[in-house]
Amino acid sequence: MTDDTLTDDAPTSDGAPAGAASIARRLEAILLVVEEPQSLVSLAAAVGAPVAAVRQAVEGLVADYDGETGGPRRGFELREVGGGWRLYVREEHDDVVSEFVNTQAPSRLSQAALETLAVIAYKQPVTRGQVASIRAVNVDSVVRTLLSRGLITEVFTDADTGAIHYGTTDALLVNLGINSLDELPRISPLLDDGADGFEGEVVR
Amino acid sequence: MTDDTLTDDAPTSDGAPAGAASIARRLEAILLVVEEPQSLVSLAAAVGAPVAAVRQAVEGLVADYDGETGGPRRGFELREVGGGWRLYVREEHDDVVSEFVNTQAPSRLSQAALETLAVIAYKQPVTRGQVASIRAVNVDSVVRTLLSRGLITEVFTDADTGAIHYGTTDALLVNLGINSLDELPRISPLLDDGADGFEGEVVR
Amino acid sequence: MAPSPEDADTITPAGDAAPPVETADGFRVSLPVFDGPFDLLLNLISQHELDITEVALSRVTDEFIAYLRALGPEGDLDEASEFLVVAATLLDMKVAGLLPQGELVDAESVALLEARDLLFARLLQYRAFKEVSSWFARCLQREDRRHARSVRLDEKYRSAAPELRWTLSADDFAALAVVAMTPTEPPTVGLDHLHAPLVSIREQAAIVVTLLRGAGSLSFRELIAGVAQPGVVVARFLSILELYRHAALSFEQLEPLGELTLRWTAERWSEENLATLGADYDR
Repeated sequence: MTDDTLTDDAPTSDGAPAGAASIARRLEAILLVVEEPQSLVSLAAAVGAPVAAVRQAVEGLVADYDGETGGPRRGFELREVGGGWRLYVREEHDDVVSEFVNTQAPSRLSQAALETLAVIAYKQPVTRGQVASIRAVNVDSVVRTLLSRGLITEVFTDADTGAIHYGTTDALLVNLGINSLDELPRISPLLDDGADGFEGEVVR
Repeated sequence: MTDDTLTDDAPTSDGAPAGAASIARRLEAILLVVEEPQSLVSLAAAVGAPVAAVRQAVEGLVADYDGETGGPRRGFELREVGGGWRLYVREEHDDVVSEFVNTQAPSRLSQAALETLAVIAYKQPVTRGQVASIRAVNVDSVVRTLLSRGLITEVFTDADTGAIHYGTTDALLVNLGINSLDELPRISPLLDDGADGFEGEVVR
Repeated sequence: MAPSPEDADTITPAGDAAPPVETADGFRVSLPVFDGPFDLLLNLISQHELDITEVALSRVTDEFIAYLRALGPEGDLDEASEFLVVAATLLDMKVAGLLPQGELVDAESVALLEARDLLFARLLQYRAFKEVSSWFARCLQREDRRHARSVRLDEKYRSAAPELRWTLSADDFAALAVVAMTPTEPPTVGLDHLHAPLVSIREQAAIVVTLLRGAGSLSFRELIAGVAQPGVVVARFLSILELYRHAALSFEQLEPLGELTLRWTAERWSEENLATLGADYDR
């Protein structure tokens, strides 16, 4: 692997340490086989390099694939979603790829499912009863759908009441194309007022 | 896609026709998602370009990934295997990838994986969606694990819905110490009642 | 950080998004004080621009039912369930709105106003989630079209995985299948943490009747003198309410939270009345 450093430091030659290029090459190998977004920590363990160096190499690859380091803008890109990094087809080629693989898109979520998902995302961990009291309808079957889609999961069960508390999954973040819950649109001004009152009501 | 030709003709600039670079980019997109090696004809159909141009673009990409066009020698390579082209991890990184796979795959199946396997064994042929609905959790990653462990296999794909139906393999029988699926202990009452109920839910 | 800059455009704060105008095919309300789509009605009410007491809920309901009929059996279930949410909230608000609200003289009216605010808050909260759900729909739809690399592992790497250690017998496996396929019980509120012994309202009523007929008039404090268990106090109070329903007693309270005085007023009372008393509390 030592010969790597001789030939492939072109894209990261600007001030990167000697091993950076070869970290990037090993990252490329790992990224080719992973099926889920990989955190920097996991990538660092895989390529046997410090997290800081891996972070730098990842950033270098993103720029590299984006065509910002002298090479072409690749047909794929390196994206950070759901708390990790993963290779994606670049958006402008999605149509070409869709036509080729001809995969059926998963069926759309109903409006009720979307609203329930939103409530769970913002109020997690939250019980079905609490969600139902906000939406004022029974949400059991919708919660089941969201569970089987892997968008939400059971976080814990209250020892006293037996009530299951639900939260969202990393798969939801991936499905939304965001990296963390912090990227959800802010609706807190409204919630801060309303929510407090409701907690009391839920108990009733 | 037109702006591609301005920036990314570096690797194929030597006499290639104007659209070659953008063919290469679309090829990269297709190659990122394919499971099986693709013939030039199939690739040409996918990117909507003449076979000759695709052949040239593929050769350009091979050289590009091999670091012969000014860029780095990538951690992956484009190789022709069995009459088709596919991305592979470059051989010198095999150790890193093997080690990564090794640490990712524990020697025992998780409880979730075992339960999913049991559902598939008794309900086969069965789709992921049906299993997910029975188990009330997303089973995508578990199904991948079971597939990679060779315990289940794709039996057929529904022509209408495109849904893949899974069944168990002989490897499972060997592990269980039985000769055929008929020797699985009977648990029919549950199957008749409970399962049907869920089927209904899946449809809804 | 979202990797693509386009994301910035699509993340609009829910507050000012509010594009709920589906006037073309959505449900419209026609009232003397208002004519327009249902969502707008909600909007106005939540902004206090329309007094909820001016809205005849029964008329809105009638029109909505007519609207649903017109839609036919394959009508939009989402819209119907949404209407139920909204109608329930409107009803709550209307109850609060119709109650007299003079000046803030006593704790009771403050509480009423708070309840009213709470209902507004509730409506706003529901709207917030409803609006933000469109952001979820947009993102999910956009990502549905994206393709991540997800390719089966090469055989040579697959064999690098450690050999599977299998410990289950066929019977274990069958047992596991039963567990996995048993539908999970709908969650129920556990009562195991409640240990209070059951107290009979009928028995407590018998005690109250005996005490009250003897004394003619007693304060509630006197009625529960010497009772240590909260459950018995509650049951005795409930029995008083039941006896009041039977016109067996009257009560008097001069000021809020003041002394509660009970007076035996039954002209005809037989022990048979006791037998059916508190039947509502039986299961």
